[in-house]
Amino acid sequence: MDAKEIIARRVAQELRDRTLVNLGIGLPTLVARYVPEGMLVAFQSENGIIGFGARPPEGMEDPNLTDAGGGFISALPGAFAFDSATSFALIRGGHMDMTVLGGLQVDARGRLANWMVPGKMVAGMGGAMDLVAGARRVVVAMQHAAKGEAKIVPELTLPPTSARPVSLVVTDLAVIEPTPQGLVLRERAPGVAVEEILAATTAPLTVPDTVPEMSL
Amino acid sequence: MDAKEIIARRVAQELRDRTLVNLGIGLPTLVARYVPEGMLVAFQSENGIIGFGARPPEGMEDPNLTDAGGGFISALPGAFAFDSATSFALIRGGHMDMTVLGGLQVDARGRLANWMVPGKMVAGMGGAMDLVAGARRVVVAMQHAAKGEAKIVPELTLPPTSARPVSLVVTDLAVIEPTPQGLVLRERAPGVAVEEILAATTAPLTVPDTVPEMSL
Amino acid sequence: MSTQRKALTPEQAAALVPDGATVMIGGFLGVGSPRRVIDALVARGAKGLTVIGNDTGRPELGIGKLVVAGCVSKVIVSHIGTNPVTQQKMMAGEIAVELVPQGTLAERIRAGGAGLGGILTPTGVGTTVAEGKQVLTVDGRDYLLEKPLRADVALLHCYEADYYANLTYRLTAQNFNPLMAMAADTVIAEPDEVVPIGVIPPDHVRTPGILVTHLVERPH
Amino acid sequence: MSTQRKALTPEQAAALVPDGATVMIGGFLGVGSPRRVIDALVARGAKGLTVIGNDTGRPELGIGKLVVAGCVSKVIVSHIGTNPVTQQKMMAGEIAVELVPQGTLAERIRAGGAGLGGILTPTGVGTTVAEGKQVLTVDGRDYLLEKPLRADVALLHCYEADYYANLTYRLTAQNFNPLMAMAADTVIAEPDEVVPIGVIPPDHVRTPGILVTHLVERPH
Repeated sequence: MDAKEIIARRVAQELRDRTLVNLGIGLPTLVARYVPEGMLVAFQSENGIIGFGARPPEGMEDPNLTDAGGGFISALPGAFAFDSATSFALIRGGHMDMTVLGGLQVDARGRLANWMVPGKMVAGMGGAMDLVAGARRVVVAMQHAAKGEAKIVPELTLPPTSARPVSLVVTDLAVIEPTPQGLVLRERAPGVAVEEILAATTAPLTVPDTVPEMSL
Repeated sequence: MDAKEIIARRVAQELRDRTLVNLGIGLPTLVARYVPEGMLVAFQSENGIIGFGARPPEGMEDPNLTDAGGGFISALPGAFAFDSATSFALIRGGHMDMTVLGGLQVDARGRLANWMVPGKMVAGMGGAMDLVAGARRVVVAMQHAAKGEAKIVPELTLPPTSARPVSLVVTDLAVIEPTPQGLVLRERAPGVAVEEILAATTAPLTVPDTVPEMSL
Repeated sequence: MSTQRKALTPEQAAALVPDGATVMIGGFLGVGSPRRVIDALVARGAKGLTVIGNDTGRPELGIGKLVVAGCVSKVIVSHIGTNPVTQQKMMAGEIAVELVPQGTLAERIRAGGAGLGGILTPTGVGTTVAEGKQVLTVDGRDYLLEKPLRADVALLHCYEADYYANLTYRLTAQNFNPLMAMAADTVIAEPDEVVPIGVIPPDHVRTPGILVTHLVERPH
Repeated sequence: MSTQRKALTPEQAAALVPDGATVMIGGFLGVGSPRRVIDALVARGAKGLTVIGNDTGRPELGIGKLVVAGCVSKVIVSHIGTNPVTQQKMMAGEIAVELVPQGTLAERIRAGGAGLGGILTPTGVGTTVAEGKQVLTVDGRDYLLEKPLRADVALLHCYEADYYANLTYRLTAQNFNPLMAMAADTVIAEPDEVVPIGVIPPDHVRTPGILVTHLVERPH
């Protein structure tokens, strides 16, 4: 199982029946592959649809039906299409049960940075700031470290996406929960030792007596 | 021609081709009968439709299609149905070319009162405050006086509908235009003398050298 | 998608509205109001409701029925002129009336559903509506800060529903219904017709099923 | 209803967009963007546009084409990550980029069209987005006051139009189009299909013709 699959499978365990969920572009999108059997999750794509399905076969794509990354999708029975004001009314208004977002950094207070690296890369926040401000649960899905550099840090060095702390961080090494007392290590990836996680994390990390392995 | 017909016919002369117009409940509704030949006016009913027509024949009414007074209407080809937020976005956003409203009082500054009489009658403002705040032109269509009591007064004694002055007042006796210098008498109803109008008006009224008769 | 719903009887729906609750009710002079649930609330003898809606209908129509039956202790509406009973009860101190301009009412409900802290509107500046409210000047023009409205329960009428509770509305029966669908903790929709999932095209759905907590059965 | 419109060619439509104008352009990564009018603007060599839209597309897609062709001096968007040319031009000082959270962008455009003086949103509090903005506390929670956005011209894509210019949108090609239709002085709609008046039911129209000043002909 590669890093991305570990992350996507573990995040999928956070899904709950009959909820509305937004998956960010990139890694978070993979979560949709691992919805537990028999569970009904409504996925929103913030460009304007709830209830979308897989990419249609070659030649059967609709140019007016794409996900937020611009990829072709299909519509499931009972889908709902809407404009951008409605899209973010759903997000900001507390109707979004969970969002899964990629991350560049998370700090000891649980704050997320994911939209720019000053002087290097400006992507723009897209819908991320609204999602972090409005979704009931915010799950960050990201690699634990980038090219040897820690992404879970004492204090953000990149511009924050929101002042609000995220609910959970899932990486290829660990599951970490931001709490008012700081970050707590909740789970280890299969075969990963606590020491390895601590070595790859520069933020202070509370380690409970038992840190179970992810059950994927 | 009775008082109401005089008012409705004269207000209809204020209609312009290819405009969006809202007619208030009651007397203003009559204006729709006198749209000049060949002119295309889109009437909005603030409960949710643009492009409505006459009451259908007995037995052919649709319980889901009424005007703002609750009367049955029909939909013309090219009609548009919408919710209350859209309705007032159209009104408040400057998309309404003209509104015609009933009035209880208009004062020397052109301010309108039309939604309550303290201690006696509380109707509520309905959409009137939004219409007076948002429509490009506000025309008041009302009887000049009520049971011998002047309705065009120096200063409102009833709660105002808006701080913004209205554009024009059309009564069964006169057409009066509020200006920064006060109320100006623009026209007389057929057969009505200027003295008669002044006697029925307690607000100061500027009388130009010539006050033409309404041409109905 | 949320799973398929079992449709409730109007009586079961009315039982979900606790006495003393704040209740949004769709409709404009009764058009687009959930008539069967309103009748069931009257039959149950609901008490102490705060009702948010466009108007208080007529004595025999829409929200007016609840006012006449003594179910209501307060209304937040734009108009009461078509229901003399509301005015009588107001004068007698039996019911509190908060009047809100219709467009402001629509935006306040929308703000409640959209997670906005408020909106700035020119409507009501310089009138009694402005009393006690903050006035903000933006680019030289004065606006009232109007706060969001939310409710415990929203009672909607719709035209079609599918069994996910995706809803469509019809002509002028739409009015406040789609706004209220977003602004309450419990959302109950009373449809004229219920259709299988997939029958309503995605572009024709106006309220998604994920917002609706309960569906009332179609009329017999 | 406004009278029937003569449909314009994309070139005629592009001629209605003055150099230096502020232009809203519908679409999300090019989906729901008025492609033919964009191509005509590029062909004309439009200059100095301030473009308000969701994103700057890709170099060969949507608003990206205008950026690459040098038509644009400023963009007000939520995202530029899919178009490296925008970032290069920004670094080189050839284009100004104002980034706005997507939901805030939608509400600001909506406010511009709805005559609101602004809206209060929790989005962006405690971030660089809050810089220079008023923070208001409503019922104990902090919100940013975000001001309305309007434009000289809105360029829309739609699915169907009738000859009153009543518009419908399709699936995810809807996005910002109906909001922008209300927020500009000149509104130009590029339809995939034009149908006779009366063909689109009143409940399916999403933008009324009275908001649309010009209609582009259907594609050949």
